Parts: sequence; structure tokens; C-alpha cells
Amino acid sequence: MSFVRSWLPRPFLSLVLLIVWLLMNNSFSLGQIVLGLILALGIPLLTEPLQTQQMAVKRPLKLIRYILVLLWDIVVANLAVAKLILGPTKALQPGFIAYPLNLTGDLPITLLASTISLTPGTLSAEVSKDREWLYIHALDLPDEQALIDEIKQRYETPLKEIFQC
Amino acid sequence: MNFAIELILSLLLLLGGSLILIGSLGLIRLPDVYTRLHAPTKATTLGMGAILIASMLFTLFDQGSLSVQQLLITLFLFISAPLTGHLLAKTAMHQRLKQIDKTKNAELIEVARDREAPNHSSD
Amino acid sequence: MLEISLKIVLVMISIALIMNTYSLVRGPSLPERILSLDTLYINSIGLILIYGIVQASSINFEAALLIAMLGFVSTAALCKYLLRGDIIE
Amino acid sequence: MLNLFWIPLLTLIGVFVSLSANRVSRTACAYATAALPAAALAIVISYAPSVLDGEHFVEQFEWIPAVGLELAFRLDGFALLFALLILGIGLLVILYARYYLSEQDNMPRFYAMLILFMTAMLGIVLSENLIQLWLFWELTSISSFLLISFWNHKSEARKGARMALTITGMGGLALFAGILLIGQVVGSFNLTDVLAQGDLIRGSELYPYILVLVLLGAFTKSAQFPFHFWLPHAMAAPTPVSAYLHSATMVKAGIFLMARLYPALAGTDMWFLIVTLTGLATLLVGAYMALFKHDLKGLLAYSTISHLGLITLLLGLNSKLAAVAATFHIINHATFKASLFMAAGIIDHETGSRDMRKLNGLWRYMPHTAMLAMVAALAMAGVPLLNGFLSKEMFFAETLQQGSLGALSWILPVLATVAGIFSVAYSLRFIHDVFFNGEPINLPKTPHEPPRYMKIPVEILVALCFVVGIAPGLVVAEILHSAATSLLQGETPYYSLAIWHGFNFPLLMSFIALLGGIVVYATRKQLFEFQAQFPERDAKAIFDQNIKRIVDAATRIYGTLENGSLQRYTMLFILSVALFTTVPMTKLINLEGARPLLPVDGISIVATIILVVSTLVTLIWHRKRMIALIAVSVVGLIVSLIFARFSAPDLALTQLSVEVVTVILLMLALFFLPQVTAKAASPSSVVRDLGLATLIGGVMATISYAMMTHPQTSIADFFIANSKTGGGGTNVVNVILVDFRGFDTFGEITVLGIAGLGIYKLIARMKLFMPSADLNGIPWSNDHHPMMLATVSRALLPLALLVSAYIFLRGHNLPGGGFIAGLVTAVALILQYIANGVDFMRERSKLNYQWLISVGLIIAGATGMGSWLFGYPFLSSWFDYFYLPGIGKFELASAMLFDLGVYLTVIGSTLLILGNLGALTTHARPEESK
Repeated sequence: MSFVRSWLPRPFLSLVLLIVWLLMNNSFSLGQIVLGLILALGIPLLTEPLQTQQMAVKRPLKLIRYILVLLWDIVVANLAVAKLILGPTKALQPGFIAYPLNLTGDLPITLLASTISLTPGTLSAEVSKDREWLYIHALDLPDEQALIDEIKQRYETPLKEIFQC
Repeated sequence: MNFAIELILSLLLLLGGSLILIGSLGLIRLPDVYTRLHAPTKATTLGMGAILIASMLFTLFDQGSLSVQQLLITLFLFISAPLTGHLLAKTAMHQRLKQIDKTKNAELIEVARDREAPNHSSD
Repeated sequence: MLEISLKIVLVMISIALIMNTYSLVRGPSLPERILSLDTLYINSIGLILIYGIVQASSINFEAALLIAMLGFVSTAALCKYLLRGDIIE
Repeated sequence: MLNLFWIPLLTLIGVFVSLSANRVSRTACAYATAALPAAALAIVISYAPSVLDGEHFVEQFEWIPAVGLELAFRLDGFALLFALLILGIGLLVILYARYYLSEQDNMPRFYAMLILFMTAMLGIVLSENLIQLWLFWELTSISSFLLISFWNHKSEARKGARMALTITGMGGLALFAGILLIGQVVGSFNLTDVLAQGDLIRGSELYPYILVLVLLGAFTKSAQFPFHFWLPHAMAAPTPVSAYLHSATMVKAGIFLMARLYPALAGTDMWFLIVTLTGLATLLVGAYMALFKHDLKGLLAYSTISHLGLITLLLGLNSKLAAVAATFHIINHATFKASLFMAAGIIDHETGSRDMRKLNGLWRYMPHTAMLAMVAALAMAGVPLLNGFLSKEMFFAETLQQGSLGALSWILPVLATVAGIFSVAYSLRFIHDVFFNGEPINLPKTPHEPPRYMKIPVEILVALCFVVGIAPGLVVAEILHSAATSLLQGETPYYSLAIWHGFNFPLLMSFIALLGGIVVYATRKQLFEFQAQFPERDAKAIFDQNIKRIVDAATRIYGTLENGSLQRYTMLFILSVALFTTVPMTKLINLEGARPLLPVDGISIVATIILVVSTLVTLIWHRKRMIALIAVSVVGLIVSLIFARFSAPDLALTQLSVEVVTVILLMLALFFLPQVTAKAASPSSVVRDLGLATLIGGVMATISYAMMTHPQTSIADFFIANSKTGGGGTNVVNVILVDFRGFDTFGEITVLGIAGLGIYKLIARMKLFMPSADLNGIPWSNDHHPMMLATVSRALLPLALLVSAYIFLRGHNLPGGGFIAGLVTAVALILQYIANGVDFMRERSKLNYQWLISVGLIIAGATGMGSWLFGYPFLSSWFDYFYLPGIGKFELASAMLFDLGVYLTVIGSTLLILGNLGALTTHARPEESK
């Protein structure tokens, strides 16, 4: 086991790298697979020292579902923002909110923040030192609490489950 | 290349194009730096996504080979765009740039600037 | 039809690029200028891809990829400079 | 007979022998030193018989054919004569120096320099190739510099050495120019050809320049007036050196050169006037000044000058007989002057003084030495039965022979006689003042005879003076004849070496000279008083003054050109560029070429607009640095888009990556610059710069327009045709980089590595001011490493590496390659630095960038050398296609390995520079709220 650990520190990463490699080269020939394997195994070994311990994904399926939801939301978000931009800017009601985090760990928080930035009219501006508050700027903020609740149930809870934190 | 595909491609392209256009427009139209940040991080990103998918499909039907390369760019943009927005917002707050007057809870800027926790009286 | 829509998109992107340049010149604040620069980067990716379709070649794919990567890096560096003055510390 | 090469080679080896002989006793050291020159002498002698029979030998092989430089030696009569002098007297000097040098002196060092000089001198006289001759010529200047300053604790030794080097060095440069001109005229630097082409040279319109330049070289070396003044100052050297260099050999090098090129250059009125008059002036000045020197060696130095003048004068007379006389006098002067110097050295050594006002009546203390010295001195004076007499007779005869000065021709013999008078006078003074004339006056030591062996060299030389003087026919006739023959490159006229030619004018002149000399010496009191009226002109002071003037002038020019203002440099640079480009532009008749213009499309217009606008922004707001920086990166982006548009993906990729690295570098530097840029210069200068910029811009635009519209055949087709077949890659750009132009690339990455290391060393432990707040006075944010940035960039690193690997591997056939891949990797790592900080990287990454650079260079170099194993030139790349079951066909090319070297070097250098620039600030930031 320890052998595997030392030679395959991040199986998930290696898999991703292999896939990306094949995508980039647009070919699934054996030669490319061999090359890809070499890189997919070598690069993590090289970069290992630069990696801080990260949350492992506990629920891959939920992650996929999450990503799908996210993609959909992105589409919606953009159309919404497009409307806002095209519409009369006077009508906008921008504002800041402080969002209380339940998540812990850099990666989950980062993911949540990114998600928020990619989705309807919200942009995560800052994380408090104690990692408990996420400051969000909303392009159009009719109701703060509603926004907070939506984020909670739509993104944070799933992430919590995925990373079990 | 048959009509349907051309149609899809054209729609995707036009969608992408217009989103890009809108994103850049927002950069000009929106009132203050914080609101402006929204425009590119979203509209442009999706616009790019649309165009990338279009070009993927095009290569698929044109050369017959599924070129997934472009996905990589999309992936990259989706990772980087929010971060760009975040960093710029951070910078904007750091420089105490003026927000428009009707911004709600503008006082949070000062708090966020020092990455302190807000005083919980508000909620 | 595709040709027409490609032309239209090209026009759109060109206008977008011009707009970005405008907002870059206008500013007024540095973050806004940086934002315009970043957008300029991303839009130029779109430009390259459209050209790829027009010329039916993916020869410039790497260019697009690099623009995406490096554009991000330089934006990050610029922000770090404004925040800390010293980007590598 | 051994190859001629051995003659200088042996002596050259001798240098190291004597250097390594520092453990052994002084005598052993002397013998060890003498051994190899002796062997060389043996070789020369082995050649002598056939040379004397009129043969001459030439040995040569290609050295640097490109510049017509081959290692070529020639031994003919003239060279033989000099070789014998150099080696013979050299050996005597070695023996002499053994006893002359004191315990404190570093004998091996002295001998090493002496032998080095000997080698150089041999090189001169044996050279067949003129450039090679010049190289040895300069080597003599250098070695003589070292020898003069042997006692480098004495200031006058250093000064004298410097003076000698400056004068002879300048002469050397002139000589080199002259030689090059000769080569241009003749089309070869080989002496044989040059001597054969005498008429061609004399005929060419370059002849005056050639003559003047060559003579400058010769005159400076042979201390001819007005360059004579360095020689007396060179007397600060140990006496063996004076005896060897400054009487027998080195100062004869100039004479040798004139004689050597005699067939090529002599025979014109110009030659006659310049050489004769210079020689005459030197002859008189030297003879006159010698009389008034109280320093023994000073007297000898000036007499040497005058005798050199005499020889020069003879060479100038354009008569074959005179040339023979010159050759003869070279021999004689070498013998008696060397022995005189040695005698002077003995006296100095045993009495501790060289001042003739103190040295008196040494006859009683060292009769033997006195005897020798007196004989030599009489030879110098030209007393019958001694060798000096013979050549001087010939000299007088020659002065009578020529009539080139027309009605004024009588002047020459008269002045010659006058010189003769003085030379007798100072010889007398040397004899009488030193050995008689009362008692020594408070000398440091009580004089006594020197050690036995110290006198042997003197004895030998003096004996020669005698023998030659009494039986010239037996001793020197042969060698003189062959020397003269090869000097003239033709039959020598009839001449007799008889002692007695019957009563004739020359004899009368000698007689007058003798009597006159005695008279002059007798009335020296009055003469000294007369001379005392003139202010003593110190050559050294004047020399130093002039040197100082030159230096000051240089500093002034330098100061105006390079005043530390970047604007100034740029302006000068652009001005000159404009100058050199506009002039040929005017000759271009039709600006627009045949090539049709490309159609304009919307995108290009847009790109152009953006380009122009962002450039303007950069210019207008150049004092708002960040804005300028952002605008500049827009420029970069557009440029790379243009590259991509005109299907130069490699350029686009390179441009992009370099762009980002540059921007980061600039920001790193900006942090240390004062935040506010000083107001630009006055409006007038702004206008000036605007005009300049417009001019150069217009010119450049015109040039590029003309270039692009004129259809021209470029080498591109060749590369495109051969890149697949020759380099095994379809990406021509990459193949050019790693194969066709691989050597350039190798050089470039080497430079890159050096630059990286240099910067690293420069900024190591540098302390710089760091602002604690930004331009608007807002203190820096306390968030050192934004959490999200850190997280994401860490996650992105593997992906980025993968991408760079991708770009690297496909580089040979598709856009990409080691350079770009290296930059991408570097940027990815820099992002880690930005996001996580230096300390984080320091403690976690084991990468040592200096190692990375060296490994990269080694790989690249090794790949290049690898092709030697297969008998191909450096860096000729190898590639082949292989088949593996399942995987199928794939290519392996040595170019990829080379590219790997490039890749590593680029990463190493970039990170070494940026990482360390960043590290400057890591510790000791002014405000820290950790």
C-alpha cells in the first residue's frame, strides 16, 4: 500500500492528466496512451512536494451531478446578467453580503467561491481570515437572506456532502 | 454539412458572439467597478464556451474527427474566470474604489478589506 | 449560412475588442483597466477560434490555450502587484 | 637536419624549463636554461653550410588560411646571421646573468622572460609569413616590457618599461596596418611573394602609406629619432637585458625589418629621404648626447642610438654596397656593444655605481676588465685593427658615393665625420674617465675583479672584435656575403674586406674623426659648460604629459558620449540608425515592388487600431507606470495575434510567453523604482525626440514596405525543402532552431544561462529600498498569499506541466518546441511563486536552478558532440523511424534531446532570474503584520 502511495500519490489527478493528455492529442493510439501514462504518473511525482494535503472527493457521483447543475446555472446566470447589462442600469440594486460559511478546507471554499462567481449576478469578493465568512457582491440584490439561503441549499450543502467536511 | 448542423453551429456562434459583445458592453455600461466585474467573468466566459463548442462541432463534422482539445480551453476559463474576478474585487476594495451610492451594505467593504468577520448585528 | 454567421460573429468580436480597448483607455481605476485587458485576452481567444473555423485548421489551438493560461497569470500578477507591490515574496 | 620549427619551439620549451628550475641551485638553473637554446643553436649551425652555399629553406603549414595566416619559417643567409647573433649572444648573456643577478632576484623568472624574448626574436627573423612576423614582433615588445620592469619595485623601471611598451606598441600597430596594406597589394603575406613583387608595391598608389607605416614600426623599435627617447629609459633594466635586448638584438629588429623588406620597399626617393635623414638625425643626436651622459649605461644607450642611426642611414642610401656595409656593421656593433654593456655591468656590479664622475682610475683595481672594456670601446670608436673600423670605413665610403642630394651631397660625408668625431670622443670618455683620471670618489664598494666566469662572455665577444678586425676575410666574409645576398635578393656587388685600401677619402675621414674626437674630449670642460646652459629636457616628463593629455581627451569624448543617460544613448543610437538607413534609402528608385498587396480585411484594421491606440496610451501615460505596462501587454497580445493571423504560430506562442515573463519581470523591477517618475525633459527636447521618432519611424516603415513589396529570393525555400528530409521534422521553425541553426541556438542558450547566473550573482544579498505603501499612500494589503489563488494555482500546476510537455513533444513537427515549452513551465512555476511565496517554494521544491541550467547546457552540448562519434560535424542531427508492435511508427531524433537541453536551460535561467529578484524582498519588508 505504502508502495502505491509513494508511486501513485494522486490516483485521481493521474487519471485526469491521462484523460486531458488524450484529449489534447486527439488520439487514443497505444503510443499516446503509453506516453500519457508516463506523464500522468511522472508529473504528480514531480509536483507532489508543491501540493498541500487536499480534501479527497468522497462522493464522485454527487460531484458529477453538482457539475451538471453548475453548468446549467452558468447558462442561466449569463442570460440573466446579459439582461441586466442590456436593461436600464439605473434599475440595478447592487450590494454586498457577508455569507456565513459552514464549509471547511481551502479546496471546498475555493470551489464554492468560484461557483458563486460563475452563477447569477454574484461575485465572491473576499474570504475572511477565519475562513468563516465569504463576502459576496451581487449585481442585483433585492433580498439578501433569499440569496444566502439559495446558495446554502443549492451549492454549499452538496459540496459539504461531496467532501464530507 | 447539412442544414441542421449549420443551423446549430450558427446559433451557437451567434450566441457566443453576442454574449462576448454583451460582456464587453457591460464593461462600459455598468456604473462602478464592482458591477463591472460581473460582466466579463460571466457573459464572456459562457460566450467563449459557446464558441468553443461550436468549433468542436465544426471540426467534428468538417474533418470528421472529434477534436476535444477546445474543451481544455473552456475548462481553463471556467477555472480562471472566477479567480480573476475575485482578485480584481480584492484589489478594488483594497484601493477603496468608489461604489455607487445605492449599493447595499457598502460598509462591508471596509470589513472585507481587512478580512475581518462582520459584526453580527445585521443578521 | 455558416459563412454569414461567421462574418457576423467576427464583426461582433471586433466591436467587443474595440470596446475593451476603449474601457482600457477610460479606466478610470487600475483594476478596471486590468479587467479590460483580461477581457481583451479572452476575446482574442474567441477571435482565434473563429479564424480556426474560417480557415478550417486548428493550427492556432496552442496559441489560444496559451493566451488562456498566460492571460490569467499576468492578470493575477498585476493584481498581486497592486495588492502587495511585490508579486513574488 | 631537423625541421626549422624546432628552432623557436625548443627555446619556447626552454621558457618552461627555466620556470620549473626554481628548486635547483642558481648554476644548475642557468645550465638548464642554456640547454635548449644551445640545442637550437646546434640546429641553426647544422643548416649553416648549405645556407652559406646560397640555399634557403622554407617550412610552412596552414594555420588560419582564412586570413592568409600560415605558420611558416624561412632560413636564408640574413636570417641565419641574426639567428646566430640571437642565440650566440643569448647564451653568453645567460652565462653572464648567472653572476650578475643577486641572491634576492628571482632567477627562474628572469631566465624565463629572457628565453621568451629569445623565442620571439627568433620568430621574427625566421618568419616567412608577415602576419606571423608581426605577432612575434609584438611578443618582443611585451617580453622586453617584462624584462625592463624586472626590478618592478623601482619606479623608474616601471616607468621606463611602460614608455618602451607604449612607443614600440604604437609602432607595432602602425606596422600591422602596413603589413595588411602590403598583403592587399601583393595578395599574399608570404615573404617570398612580397619580396618578388617589389615593383608592384613600389608602383601601387598605396606605397606611400605602406612605407610610412612600416617605417614607423621599424623606427620606434630601433629607437630612431624622434622616437629614440625610450631607449635610455629602458636602461633601468638589469644590465644583461640592456646588453642583449637594447644593443644586440631587439633594437636591431627594426633594422632587420627594413633590411628584410629592402627589396620590396627600397629604391625610391621617398625611401631615400625618409630613411637617410632619419638615420642621419639619429646618428648625430645620439653621438652628441652620448658625450654628456654621466651614467655609464646612459652613454652606451645613446651611442647605441647613434649606431642604429648609422645603420639606418646606410640602408637608406639605396645602394647595394651600403646595404652590405649595414649588414657588416650590424655584426660588429652587436659584438662590441654587447661586450661594452657587460663590462659596464661588471663595473656597476663590483663598484656599486655607474656614475662616471665617481668612477675613476679603475685600471688599478680591475685591469683585466679594463683591458677588455677598452678594446671594445676602441672598436666602437672605429680604431684600426678592430671590427668597428672596417664597417665605419665602408660607411664613410658610402656617404661619399651617393649624390642624391645633388649639389648638397657634400653635407652627408661632413656630418658623418662630425658624428665620427663625437663617437670617438665619447669612447675616449668611457675609457679615460672610468679607468684613469685619478682615484675613485667615495664608491659604495671597493672595486675588484669579478668572478672568473662573469668575464668569459666579454672575453669571447672582445676576441671576436679583434679577429674580425684583423682577419675579416677569414671570419665573416662568407656569412656576410650570404646575408647580403639574401638581403638584396640578388647578386652582391664587389666589395673587399681588406683592412688597408690605401690612402683614400674614407681613411682621411676616419683620421679626422680620431683627431677631432681627441680634441673634443680634451676640451670637454667647455663643452659641458656650454651644454649646461640648455635646460635638461626630461623625456619621461614630456612623455607622461602627452599620455595624460591623450587620456584626458579620451575621457572627455567618453564622457560626452556615455554620460549615463539612457535617453542620450537611445538618441545617439537612433540617430546613427537613421543616418545609415536614410542614405541608402535615397538610392532606392521605385519604392513599390512588383509583389501585389494583400487585401485588407476588417479584423486587420481593428487590430491595427487597437495596436496604435495602446501604443499611444503607453507613450502618453508612460509616467503612470502600471497603465503603461497594461497598454504594453495589449501591444504584445496584438502582435502575437498578428503572428497567428499570418500563420506563424511558433512566433505567436513565443511572443505570448515572452510577453508574460517580461511583464512579470518589469513589475518585479518597478517595485524597487521610485514610484513617481520624474517629469520628462524640457519641451524642446520633447519636440526633438518627437521629430527623431517620426523620422526613424518613417524610415523603418518605408524600408519594410519596400522590403515586403519587392519579390526576393529568400533562403526560406531551402529550409522548407530540407526540413523533413534533412532534419526529420515538419515544423520548419523548430528544425531551423535545433538543426540548421542549432549552433546559434546553442550559443543563445549559453548566453541565456550566463545572463541568469550573472543576474543571480549581481543581486545576491542586495539591499534595496522597499516602499511600504502604494502610489496613493494606501499601505499594502496584509493578505500575502490570497487563499483562493494559492489553491487554484497549485491545482493548475500539473495541468500546466502537461501542456508544456505537450508543446515540447510535438514541437519537432507542429508548432511548439523546447523554448516555448520551457517558458510555459517557467511561467507555471512563477505562478506558484506568486501564489505561495518564495519560502513555500524554497522549503518544498528541490529544484536547483543553477543545476538546471548546467544540466541543460551539458545535454545540448553533449548532443552536439554526439554527432562527432558518427563522424559528422558538431550538432548535425540524427533521426530515424521505429516500429513497435501496437504503438506503430514513431520517430526518434537527436534534435529532441537537444531541444530538451534548451527546455531545461530556459526554465533554469528564467526562474533563476525571476525567483531571485522576488527573493530580494522576501525578508525584511518594512511593514509586516504577519
